[in-house]
Amino acid sequence: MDRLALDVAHLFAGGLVLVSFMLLYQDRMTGLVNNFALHALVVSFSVAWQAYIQQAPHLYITAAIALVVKAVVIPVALHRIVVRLGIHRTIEPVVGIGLTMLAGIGLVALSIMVMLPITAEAGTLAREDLAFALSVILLGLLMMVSRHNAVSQVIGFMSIENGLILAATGAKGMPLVVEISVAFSILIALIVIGIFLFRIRERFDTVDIHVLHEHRGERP
Amino acid sequence: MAIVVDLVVQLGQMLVVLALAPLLTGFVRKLKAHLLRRQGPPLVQPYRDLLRLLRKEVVLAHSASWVFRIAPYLVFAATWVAAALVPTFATGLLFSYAADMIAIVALLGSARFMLALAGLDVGTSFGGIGSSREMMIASLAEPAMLMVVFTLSLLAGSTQLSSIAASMQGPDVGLRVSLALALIGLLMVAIAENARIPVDNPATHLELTMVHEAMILEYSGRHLALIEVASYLKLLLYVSVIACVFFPWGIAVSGQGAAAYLAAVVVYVVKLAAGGFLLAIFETAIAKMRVFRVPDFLGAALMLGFLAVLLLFVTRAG
Amino acid sequence: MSDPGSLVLAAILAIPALGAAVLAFLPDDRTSAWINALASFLTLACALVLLVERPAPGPFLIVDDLNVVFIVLSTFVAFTTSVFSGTYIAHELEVGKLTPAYLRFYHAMYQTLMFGMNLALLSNNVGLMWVAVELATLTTVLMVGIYRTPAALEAAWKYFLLGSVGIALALFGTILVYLAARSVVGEGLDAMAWSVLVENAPAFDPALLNLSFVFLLLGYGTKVGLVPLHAWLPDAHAEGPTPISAVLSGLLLNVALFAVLRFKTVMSANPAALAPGPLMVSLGLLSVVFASFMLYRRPDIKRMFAYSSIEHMGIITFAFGMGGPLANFAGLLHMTLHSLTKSAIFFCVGHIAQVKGTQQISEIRGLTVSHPVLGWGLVLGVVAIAGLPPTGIFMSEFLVVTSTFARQPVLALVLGLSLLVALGALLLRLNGLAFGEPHGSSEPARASFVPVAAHLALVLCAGIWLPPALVAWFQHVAALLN
Amino acid sequence: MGLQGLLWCIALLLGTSLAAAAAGRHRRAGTLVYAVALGTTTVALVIAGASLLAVGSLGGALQLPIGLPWLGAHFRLDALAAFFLVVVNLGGATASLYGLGYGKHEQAPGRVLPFFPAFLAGMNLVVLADDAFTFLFTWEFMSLSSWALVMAHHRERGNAAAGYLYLLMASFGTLALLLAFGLLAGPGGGYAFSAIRATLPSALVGGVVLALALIGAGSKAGLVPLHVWLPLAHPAAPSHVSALMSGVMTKVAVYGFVRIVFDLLGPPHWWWGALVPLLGGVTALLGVLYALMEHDLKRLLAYHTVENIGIIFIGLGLALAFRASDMQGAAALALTAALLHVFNHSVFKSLLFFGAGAVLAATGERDMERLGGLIHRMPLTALAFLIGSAAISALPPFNGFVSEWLTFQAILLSPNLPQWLLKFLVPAIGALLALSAVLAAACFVKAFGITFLGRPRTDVAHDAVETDSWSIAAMFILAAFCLLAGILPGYFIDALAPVSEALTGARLPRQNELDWLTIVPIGQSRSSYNGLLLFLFIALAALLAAEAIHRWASDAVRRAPPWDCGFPDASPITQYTAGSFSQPIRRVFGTVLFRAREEVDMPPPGDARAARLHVRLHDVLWDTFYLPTAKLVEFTAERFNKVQFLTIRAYLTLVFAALVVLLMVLAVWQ
Repeated sequence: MDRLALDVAHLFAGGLVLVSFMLLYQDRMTGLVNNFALHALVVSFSVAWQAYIQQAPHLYITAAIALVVKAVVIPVALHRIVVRLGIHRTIEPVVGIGLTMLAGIGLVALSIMVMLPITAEAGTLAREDLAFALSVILLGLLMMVSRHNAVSQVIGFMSIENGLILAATGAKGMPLVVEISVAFSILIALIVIGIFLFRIRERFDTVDIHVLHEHRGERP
Repeated sequence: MAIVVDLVVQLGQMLVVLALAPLLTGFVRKLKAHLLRRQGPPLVQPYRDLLRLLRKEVVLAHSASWVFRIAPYLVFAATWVAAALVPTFATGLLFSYAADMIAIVALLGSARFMLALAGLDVGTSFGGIGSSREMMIASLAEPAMLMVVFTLSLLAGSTQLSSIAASMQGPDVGLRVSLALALIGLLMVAIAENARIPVDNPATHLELTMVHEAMILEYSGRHLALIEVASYLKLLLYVSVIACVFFPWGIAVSGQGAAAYLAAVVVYVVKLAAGGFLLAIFETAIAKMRVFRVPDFLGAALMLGFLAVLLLFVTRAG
Repeated sequence: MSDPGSLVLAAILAIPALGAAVLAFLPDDRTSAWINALASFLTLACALVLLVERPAPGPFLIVDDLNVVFIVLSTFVAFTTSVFSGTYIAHELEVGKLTPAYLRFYHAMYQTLMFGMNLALLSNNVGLMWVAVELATLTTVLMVGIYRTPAALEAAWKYFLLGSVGIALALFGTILVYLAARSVVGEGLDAMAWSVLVENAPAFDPALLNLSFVFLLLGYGTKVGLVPLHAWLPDAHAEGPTPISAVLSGLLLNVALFAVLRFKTVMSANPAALAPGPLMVSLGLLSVVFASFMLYRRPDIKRMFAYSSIEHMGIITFAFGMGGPLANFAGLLHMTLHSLTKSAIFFCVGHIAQVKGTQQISEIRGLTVSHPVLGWGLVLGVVAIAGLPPTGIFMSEFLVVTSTFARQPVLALVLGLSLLVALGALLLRLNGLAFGEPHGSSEPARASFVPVAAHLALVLCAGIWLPPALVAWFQHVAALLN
Repeated sequence: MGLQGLLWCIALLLGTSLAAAAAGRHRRAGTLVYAVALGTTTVALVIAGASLLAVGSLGGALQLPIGLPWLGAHFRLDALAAFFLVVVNLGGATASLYGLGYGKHEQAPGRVLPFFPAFLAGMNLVVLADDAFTFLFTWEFMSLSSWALVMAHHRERGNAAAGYLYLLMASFGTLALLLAFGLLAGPGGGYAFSAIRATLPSALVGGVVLALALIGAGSKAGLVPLHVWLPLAHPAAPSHVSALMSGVMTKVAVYGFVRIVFDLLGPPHWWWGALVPLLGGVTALLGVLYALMEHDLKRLLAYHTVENIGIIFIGLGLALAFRASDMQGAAALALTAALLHVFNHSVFKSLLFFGAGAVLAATGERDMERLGGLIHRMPLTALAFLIGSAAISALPPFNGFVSEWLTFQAILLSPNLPQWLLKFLVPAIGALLALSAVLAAACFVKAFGITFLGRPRTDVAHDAVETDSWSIAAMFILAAFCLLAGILPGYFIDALAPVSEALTGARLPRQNELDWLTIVPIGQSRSSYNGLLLFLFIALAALLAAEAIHRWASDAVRRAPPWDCGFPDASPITQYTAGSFSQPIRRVFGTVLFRAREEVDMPPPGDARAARLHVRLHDVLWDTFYLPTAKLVEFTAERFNKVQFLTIRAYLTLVFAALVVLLMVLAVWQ
């Protein structure tokens, strides 16, 4: 039973990493959004599973939040935005897909290396999950820095949040404070992003950061 | 008792130098004239000039200030005191410890300072030329002089002229390279300081070549007389310094009888004559150089003096 | 929650929260400014009580030697800033840079910000502190963007993106700390309480601690504005309203650094964990060097002082990284004095910019002639921030440099020289700003000089005499940080 | 007793400056401030003098609960401190006296009055400080208050830049001292001087500390090549402040050097004695050469400060050399010479700056080329200035000569040193000293001659009026000191005995009971000097001559236009100018050192335009040390500045990179 639990947890965590790679690979806006929905879906499953094996009912709430907000609401909203801004065109990654992938693999390796020395006494479950979570976070960061477009940056950011949830739930018995704060922060994040996209659209006709950073202070 | 003798000697020396100074200058002039196949003025001409000048009234420029008027007296006084402190025919002067060799050099410096100011006082262009060139020459001559002083005092272990003279008479001195260098340096300095050829021409009347004469161009009457005396004294002083340091033989030491003193005076006069003779020959033999060659001349003197100091260490080490 | 201390503690958090709620629904701007100041003042009063009446540490809140000074400091600066902000905002309304609607938002946010910072300082819980810091950050994001000029939006957007990445990193670090603690302390709240963490730190898994510290340093370091995580800071300072610049430099940076310190105590309590010193030293030194050279090319006065804030945060981080009783003491002292001085400077700068109608250094000249009080205030502030006596910052810099030079001569030399470079830049600008022929409008400024005077007086006094109680607290904390 | 009294005086000064800051604009404020300053500094002067002459009886140490909390502020009054307090407060008192009159010409008293007493207090505090923190705190406070005074006339061209350079260099020096004390105190932070004395630093540490002390104190005293700020900043301040900065503050810097190197640092190494005098000699020569090229009266004086600081450092360095090879007597001689010169220079430099201030107040001109003939208008000022000039030119019977004579005597003791380098080096330094002394004389012939003598070159010079009586009183008090210290040096040397005993373990033989008040530093047969006799001789001879001539020869005087080789009444512009006066020396020394170039632009025939002579001077030191530094900072700032203008994504990348790097470090570490 316990082995099975572990394997399933790994399955989900590993799946999340895989989806992150798909996000990196994805270079169409709509595809990106759908991919992110999938990402959120996997997270919610993994959280639910953790809730089940840890007999921690409060985690179901987190799972639900993840499922509803990030797998459904946000993708829909983002679709709206994308459609309204009319950016279905392919978004060019900064460096070639291949390179990005290589970098991603490197990051995963790095995160595993960093996690290895942690004593098993901290709980194998925690350790493996942490390794995967860290790689998800790093991949999200990589996505943020490798994309021009604000929407895809937001998605990258939210994939980081997913990684965090994975880690938080992996940490057994972590008080509810954290999950709430995560959800809370994402909520605020969405609001603020929304406001910003809105205002930005109000002033420019795109959310491409190239246009934005024309207006930073002290132009040379 | 000894104090009294010393006092007498001191006063005697002061009067002697004052009395002999014009004579030396007259002697040099006479010699130069003879060397140039000229008759030349009589030996006592300087005395006559001085007396005449003293009797004349002073013509003072409108723009002259009190500096201009007190300068001659100060210059005269400083030079006289300096000359009085050099052992001429006797060491162990009463006040010889009032100023050692460095102080004597500095006293002459004071005199020059006042004179240079006087040159600027009336506010004419020639006075300026004189002062500025005088200071330029001095700025090289005095360090050279001090280097010579270093050599001597390092050798004698003292900056007191009397002690130096004493130790020069001593047996352990012997002949040294550095002494020779010092002598040459001192001679060059003396020539420069006394405004002799080749540095300056005391007899010139072409303004642009004058240094010392340009500085005192505005002076007349008793002021001029005092300045002339001062320059005579200066020449005498340098000759006496050279004599007492490098040819210290025959100087009377304090405590000896009156006879010894008389002999010393005679010897001293002979030394002066010799010095004047050499100076006259040198001056007639050489031509005046351009003002801006003077730094090279004096720079050489400075280098010689410094070399003398360094060689001193080498010989000491050996 | 019965003893007076706990009540006061609750009040410190409750007053700003209530204030925020009230101000959010108050239409009249004049009174709202007053209410803002009043709420801040009440908070300050409660904080002062803490100096004498110290409640027992609870599961969520704690008052100890480390945070008691900073809570008083932050409430004090919050109060003076609110006074300053009253006059400042009035002028902004006149010239129409702000509408009453936005003003309501502004005041509500101001109190929310205070709430967040006080909570962060007082919290005895890693997670709670994290929440509080993020709350404070997000409110400032909104306030920076309040002018809605493209530049302001750009600044806010930059701040938001970098800030939220910081959020994420810090959270991950926090989780790791919890994991490290869990295996020793057991699951539940205890595993996140400072008091418990510090006690049991020696038994924690060093590897986990190391990893967590990396993330926490970067996460909270983003808020501190350490190079290379600093990018948001100058623009946020320059484009937002000046009171917010003052609060940012004076308080928020301190709060973030405070969080790092908390974790450093845990780290240094564990012998097996890698020493956090080298990391902090290198980040700090990098910040100092970078910022002091950046000072030269700044045409915008507020942006210049923002860079100076980066420089000073670097000095403080460096000091704590060096460790040792002297350096730690110096770091704490420097935190306190810097927030006082820098906010005072921003008060002056705010009024100056309003009077002259520009933030361009090149267009402000001869202030000591045209506006003597503002001008000399600025001179004094810059002299203080440059670390010249008789101001207190000289003492902290003296301690840092001397104590470092005996141990790490090269580091001290680099630090000292870059301090000199910074001094050069500040004086160069000061020459233009305060001296020479006056330029631009010379109408008398309707300014509130009391906050400036109060801050500078404190800084001056600190240079000559420090209250023994403060010294005792600092020395205890300094010992704790080793 | 003594120390408390001094501290009360300082407190009073600080209070005065606060009061002045409050009521600086009041009409009578100036008089009050200067009066209080005068009174306080006089009291302090008396206390310091008493404790110097009666050693220990008034000395002592005490500790105030301020400054570093766990250390407190230590203050101590020993012989060295007492001597420098005498220098500081003598300068302070005379400056205040002068200020009573001169302050009335001040346009912006609000910018001077608050800082003047603070400056005095700062200098006193530095000398009294007995722990590293208090020392540096007060040291920098002194710099800061004087900076404020330099910025008093910030609207005049170049003053702001001067103040900037000044404060920057001052902070640089403070940084050096900071590091030095860091080394001396050690990581434990034993900042009290007593603790520092207790520990004996290693040879390496000693060397580093010496270098740092040279940089720190030297940058404040104006040691070449750290002197560049001095000739800009000192003249920029009001004249009585210039006098204080040049005459006194530089001495406080010297005090810092002596305190650190002689007192705290323990036994010296012989190469210190080679480095310091060499620096001193170079400084002396360069300082006077700079001065000769200068036509701005106050700036010329400032450059002479550089020169005299060089002379002082020669003495100090020799003392180090002698101490290093256990020649206490010689060390005492060199140190006494240096300290005596400290006193002398503070006296005549203040006097000269007062004179320059009087000229400035009377004519509004600092440029000598636009002055001249002032001796007729301002005879008293001229007399005082003349005495000062003679003193600074080291002419007997004034005080400047005594200290330089002692320095020469110390140099002449160098052959007994065991190190060959020193044997050869020290006489060379002697040559430098001699050269600079004579050049100083030349420079002051120029300064006094062009400014006061001759005929006025401009109307302002022609219409000048004698300055007020306060200023004249201040000047003549100092002039009296110049003469007294020149003709009665024995007393001053004996007063310095406790200092040299404390620092070198030996003292000069007692001077003041020798007959005729001769001074004999080593031995009667070796060398002796008697200023009193010389003075009397000269005076007597001069009076005698005058009396005799006036009685038996003529005393008639006829006024007439100048003869000038027959050129009729030429206009004043045909006089020699400062530039033309220094031309020969410029040709001799300047062509290499300053890359001096002279260009004559001669109008073509038939053009009525006047021919012009342009002289171009370069400051080689500035070009070699300072410009490159400035360029380097510029360059780096330019490079770093690009980081301000990246895209948000680039910034995110930075964060990302930082994270990855740290993780890698961690991975490698474990």
